[in-house]
Amino acid sequence: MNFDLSDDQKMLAEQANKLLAEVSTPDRLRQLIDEKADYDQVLWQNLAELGFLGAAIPEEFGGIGMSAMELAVVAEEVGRYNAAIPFVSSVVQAAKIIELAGTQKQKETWLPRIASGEIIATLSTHEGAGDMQSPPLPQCRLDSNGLSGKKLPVADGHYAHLAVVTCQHQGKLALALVDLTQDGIQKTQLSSFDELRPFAQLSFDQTPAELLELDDCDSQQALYKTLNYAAAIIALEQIGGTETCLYMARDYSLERQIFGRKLGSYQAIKHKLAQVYVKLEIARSNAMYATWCLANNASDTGEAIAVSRLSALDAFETAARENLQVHGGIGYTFEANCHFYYRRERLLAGLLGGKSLWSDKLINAVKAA
Amino acid sequence: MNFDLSDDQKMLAEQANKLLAEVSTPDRLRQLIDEKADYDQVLWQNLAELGFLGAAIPEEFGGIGMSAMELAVVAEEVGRYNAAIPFVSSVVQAAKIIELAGTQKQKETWLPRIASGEIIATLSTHEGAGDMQSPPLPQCRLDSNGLSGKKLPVADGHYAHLAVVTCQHQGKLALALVDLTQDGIQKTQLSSFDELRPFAQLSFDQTPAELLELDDCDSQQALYKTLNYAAAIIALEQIGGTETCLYMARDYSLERQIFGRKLGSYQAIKHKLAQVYVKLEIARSNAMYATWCLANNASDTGEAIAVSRLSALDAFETAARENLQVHGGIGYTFEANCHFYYRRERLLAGLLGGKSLWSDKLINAVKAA
Amino acid sequence: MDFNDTPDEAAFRSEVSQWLMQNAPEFTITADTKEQEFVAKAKAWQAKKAEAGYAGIRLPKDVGGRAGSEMESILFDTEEGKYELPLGPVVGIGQSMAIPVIRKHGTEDQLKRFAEPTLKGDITWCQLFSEPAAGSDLAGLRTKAVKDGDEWVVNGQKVWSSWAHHADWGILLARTDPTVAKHKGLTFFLIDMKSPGIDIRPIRQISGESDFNETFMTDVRIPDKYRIGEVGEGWACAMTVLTSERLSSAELKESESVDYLIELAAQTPGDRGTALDNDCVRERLAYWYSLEQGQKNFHLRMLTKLSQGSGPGAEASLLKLVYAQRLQQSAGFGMEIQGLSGLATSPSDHAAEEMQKTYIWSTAMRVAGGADEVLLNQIAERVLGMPGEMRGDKNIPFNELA
Amino acid sequence: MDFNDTPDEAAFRSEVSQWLMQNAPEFTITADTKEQEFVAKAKAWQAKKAEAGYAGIRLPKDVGGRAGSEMESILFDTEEGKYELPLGPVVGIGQSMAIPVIRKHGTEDQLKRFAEPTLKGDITWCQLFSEPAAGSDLAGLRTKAVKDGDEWVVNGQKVWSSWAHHADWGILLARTDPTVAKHKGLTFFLIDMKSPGIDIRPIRQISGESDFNETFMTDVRIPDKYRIGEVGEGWACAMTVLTSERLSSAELKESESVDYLIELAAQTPGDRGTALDNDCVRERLAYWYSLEQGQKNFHLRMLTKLSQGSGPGAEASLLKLVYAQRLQQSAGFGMEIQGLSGLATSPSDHAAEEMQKTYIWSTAMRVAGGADEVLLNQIAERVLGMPGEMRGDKNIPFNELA
Repeated sequence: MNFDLSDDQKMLAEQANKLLAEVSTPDRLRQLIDEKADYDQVLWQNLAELGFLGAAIPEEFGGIGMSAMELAVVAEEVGRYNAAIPFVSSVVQAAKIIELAGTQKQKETWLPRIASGEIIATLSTHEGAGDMQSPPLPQCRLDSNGLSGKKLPVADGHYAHLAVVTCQHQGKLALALVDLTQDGIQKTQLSSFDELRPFAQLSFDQTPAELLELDDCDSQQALYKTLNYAAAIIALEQIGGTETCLYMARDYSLERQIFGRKLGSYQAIKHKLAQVYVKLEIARSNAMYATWCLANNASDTGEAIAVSRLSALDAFETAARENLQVHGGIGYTFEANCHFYYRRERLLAGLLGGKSLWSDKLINAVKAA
Repeated sequence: MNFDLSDDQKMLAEQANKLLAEVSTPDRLRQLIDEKADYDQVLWQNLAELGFLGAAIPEEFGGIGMSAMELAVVAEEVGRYNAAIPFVSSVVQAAKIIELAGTQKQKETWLPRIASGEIIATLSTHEGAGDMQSPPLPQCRLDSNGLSGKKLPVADGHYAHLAVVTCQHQGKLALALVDLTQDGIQKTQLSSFDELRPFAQLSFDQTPAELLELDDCDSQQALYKTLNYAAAIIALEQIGGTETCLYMARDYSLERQIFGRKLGSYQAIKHKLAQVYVKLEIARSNAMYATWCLANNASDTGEAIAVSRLSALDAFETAARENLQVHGGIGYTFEANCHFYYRRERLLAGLLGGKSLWSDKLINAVKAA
Repeated sequence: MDFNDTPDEAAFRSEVSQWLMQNAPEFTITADTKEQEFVAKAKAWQAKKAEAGYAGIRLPKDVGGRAGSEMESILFDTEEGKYELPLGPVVGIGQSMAIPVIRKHGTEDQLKRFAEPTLKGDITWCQLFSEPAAGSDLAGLRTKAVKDGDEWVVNGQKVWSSWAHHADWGILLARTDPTVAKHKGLTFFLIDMKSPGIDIRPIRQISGESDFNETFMTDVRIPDKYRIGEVGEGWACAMTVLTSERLSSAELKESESVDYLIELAAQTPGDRGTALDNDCVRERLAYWYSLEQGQKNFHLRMLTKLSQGSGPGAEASLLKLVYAQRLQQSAGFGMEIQGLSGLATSPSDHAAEEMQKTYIWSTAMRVAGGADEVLLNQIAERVLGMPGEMRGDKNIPFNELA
Repeated sequence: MDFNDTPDEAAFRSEVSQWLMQNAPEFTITADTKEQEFVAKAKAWQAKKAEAGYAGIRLPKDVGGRAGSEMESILFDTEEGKYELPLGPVVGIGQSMAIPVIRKHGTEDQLKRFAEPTLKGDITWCQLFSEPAAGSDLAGLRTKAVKDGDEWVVNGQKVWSSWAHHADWGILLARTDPTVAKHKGLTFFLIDMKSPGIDIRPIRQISGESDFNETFMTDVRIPDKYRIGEVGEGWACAMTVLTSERLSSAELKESESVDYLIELAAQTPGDRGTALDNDCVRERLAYWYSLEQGQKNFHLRMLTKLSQGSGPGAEASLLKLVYAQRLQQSAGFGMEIQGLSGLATSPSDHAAEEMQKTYIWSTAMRVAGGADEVLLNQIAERVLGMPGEMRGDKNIPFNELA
């Protein structure tokens, strides 16, 4: 048994860290917000050049063919610097579902272009409000006339090149692959709580689209696996964010004087941050185990991922809130850096469903075991 | 508007406080545990003599005819001193349900004897495990042959003189009045978590019993009203216990030296106890309002009682646990007084159902409003 | 204990309620009301109330008040709260901070000069207390005022002054003696916000709004007649302001209430029908509802105490503490139950947007007017009688602190 | 990262597992095993392990150990944990506290004298550290040892010594110099529990049990050869003991696990069928389950660190912190979902009784071996590098403290 990253994985983390620290600075984030940029194109380009975007895409489809563990290592750095990129949409969710459910031809067509960063892809499952374990069959429908219906919110939907869209086809759940660069798709940008991660509403009206289907592929299963996979990877993004919040708060508390003492010398602040540390390390331990399970097809993968997501949700929620609290008034200003994480935390919580949904999944998995 | 006790109510509180402080001392409680006493007969006798047992029983049935508010005032003192008496069983629950659902004759027969302390009565609704908003129809059955079936746990069941028992009668929920002093009832004392409040299992086998029914009385309604009434009164008992825990912990923290400082000078302890204080005052405010609603038949009584119970549960749970924590090792000894409240807290939580059940009631009440 | 009105209370309530029915509607605002219009309406509404004798219910008649009882003031606020009126800091700071401090620590001339125009809405106020390095530790402030003949010359920087850009006057706390311990060297002033040397810059907040300001003061001159209280009495004056602030923070926006959230959950699809059919959603909402009711009921208890003549003590701190923490949790949860739609909203989705705003705003509430941790300390020390924190600045002259 | 065994690990695991299959069953215990039988079996099992070379896996061979690796020790513990064996303080204190401290701070003679008989279960140990007025603040202890020729004369009172009434020897921390600062005046001893002047009195606990004791020492004489380390080195010795204790507290009783609670909820009737069908029950249990898994996984990370040669740091404090708090909450909740039956139990209702015991026991766990608050301080100070608490006892001679 060895519960530690390999030397190669550590080197990968270092590389990713170096790049992100240099490019994705807080001032860069402020600039992107002011410019209302869709995403950080410079960073995306850099990541593509270093091969990070194709880290977990199989070699035969233009990727590097590393495991979920390596992708998770990169995700942690993305989270640490609150990067403004379609990482989860394109290289985690869309790439995975195409890999799982696409035909050889679909994979050959799209995965290399995702890996190289040439195109940005997204996965769209939502049709309005609600956080459900078993959502109803999508209203969006694919038939011989094409794809029709509305999807919202779609991450990066107004500028992505490609979308995998959940829809109904012959009365069953199906996955449609849509080229978003074609005419006739109505795209409306939504107002996003995370100012660095944009969303859109997409309306299709007999839009040409193809089914994503391997002969024996069950769309429900592919979707389930993709969302689980994303949960495992996003947990590391949450952990990266948690760690940034923890040490940002710690550092500020050691700088700020209050009533003639360091703010960080007050037990209320010490205990608050110690509790964040505890949540962080619990989440990290669970996330490491879950990604190992994922990479090794362990029998308790589903359970381990649910555990990992629950503790990552808990850690980042507390860290993002209390980081602002420790900063006091200054944290409420745009010039401070707390707000990036305060917003991103909610986004990552909303992206794949909250505590209720994953608790349900976990208890079901434990009962089934 | 006036959100304060009246002078009469304050005097009542003082009287009750004086008696309980004198009789129901921690050493007395230890003695009762060692003697495996059913209850504190001396205290019960004293309370009877001062008229406290009949405080809320109508004058025409031998009581003093005061309102729920006055009974709540007494309950707070019972809670403050963790008294070992069948207060809730006899003068809160049994007396109330007989008052609500009994015929004139039944009330004339039993209420004066409950008010005087001559007999102890109890209300029995449980038939084994579970904490349900809508429990199934009781297995206990009353027909022309008498009452048959098992009830457990029954508070004070092995020594009480009289029980009101939920049962089914002609396929519907009914309330049976049983004289427990008659032969043929099998009584087994259970192992009680609160060593000062005993429980039993009662087995009936064609036991003579009579229905409790006013002509137009709906048993379900009477039961619902009685449990709500009890929740409002018990909230004050919980608040009394909370306050004792808070100040016991505060006093100890000001005595105990640790690392050359008073334990109570550490911010972790200060904030812990300040949070208990906040919960206490929230609970007290809600409980005062709920008992006023009850005494005045306000339209939002149901909602106010659910609110009151939820905050009383929260306050006492935190206070009982953190009181032990503040005391450290000494709190784990029988010689310290923390454990009385640590056990009583669970009992009062279990007695009428926990957070889940009352949350349900509250949301239903708010939605209906 | 009686939550019903006494006959006198009922009569007053009915009088107020009728007056409001006739007069309030034309002053009401909506979420879309623009800032300038809000300010204009706020002043006009204040004037209307003053005219009818409802502006300073507890103030004596000779300063434009009504000389009414505490309970009348409470009743008026309750009835007024039933309309969406332009209340808040624009006119509120004058009424709830400036007048009380002038009354308690100022001269009769000062009170005459400012009370009536403030009550009428002719003068609006802002608060110049906090500084970048002096928030919770307010007494650590650095803005200095130096006596020069009959005037004081003020230099320094204040922060978090809400609505300063609309205010006519400010209440200012400044250091007049750095050679004594930090609480002892402060003096309280009224400052004309149109004075030369005042530069007001909006702060870009994380909400995207800029309703708070930084106020830079460079050689601003204040005539000595606008000093409140004695030189060195500033801390006591500031405490008067903060105490009267404490009880006024219990007003909730409708979208901040748990009722609003219950409604939202009932309209959001969920696995069992709606989100409100989930037991856990019910349990959380019920818990927050009980806190919100507790806060309201505790507030009523405090008002009863007030009407009996005893002022709000440190225990009133719990009002904001309970409110702000609950607000952050419940708004965060409100976003969560909507799933991704709680985070990326269509222009028409008003509820989701309100939830987001509240979630951001709650972070300010957890800090402003006493951070959570400061309030817990106050309760522990002043209510429970536990020891104060060990301090590094006690009895040390301000200019010798590290 | 790899959670599978290496070939070497797999071979060792299989060897251990076979040996256990052959030998463990006759030593297993049940909830009904009486104290005397427990102690006898514990010693016999220890002897059995020693005979087979599994008693001190990490210890060098010359003291009866196996000179094995950290990972082998971990693997053995894991496999051993699959049987209900009489482990715990009776033999555990000797192995996990006495031998490590003797090895690190004692002489070779002392190690020879005690290591082997301890490993064989011939000598059992108790810990004499805490005192009524010295719990979290252990260095404030008052038991004194005064040198008299070649012996030390000990007077004082210790508390919370578990199983002291069965122990042959004790590890004792006593004050040998009250004129220096409190941490500096302590010395560490081995004490023969059969010595004249030792009086062991059971403490009546809130659980109704009395497995902890108070130990009164009156003029107890300890030969100087049983002193461990130098005079005044006692605090360092105690730290060695407490550090090696820290990692060993991660073993869970089955009824303390969240799995047990999930099972219980699935068997308890509820409004939607069983209690486990309530969303809120699910959400709480899932949260605690994630904490329990996190605790296990964090423990494995620590073990990996250990096997790489770096000792457990202050971060290991989080294991007990997470465990004890979760235990109290989940046991309390386990009682709640059963309603009144969780509080008044029939003799046959084993699960409800276990829940009650755990709810009581959790209060001890939140305090023993570092109270929650002490552990949080350790994490803040030693892991996050935040300032220590202001102390009133730093560098002040013990006998001058208030």
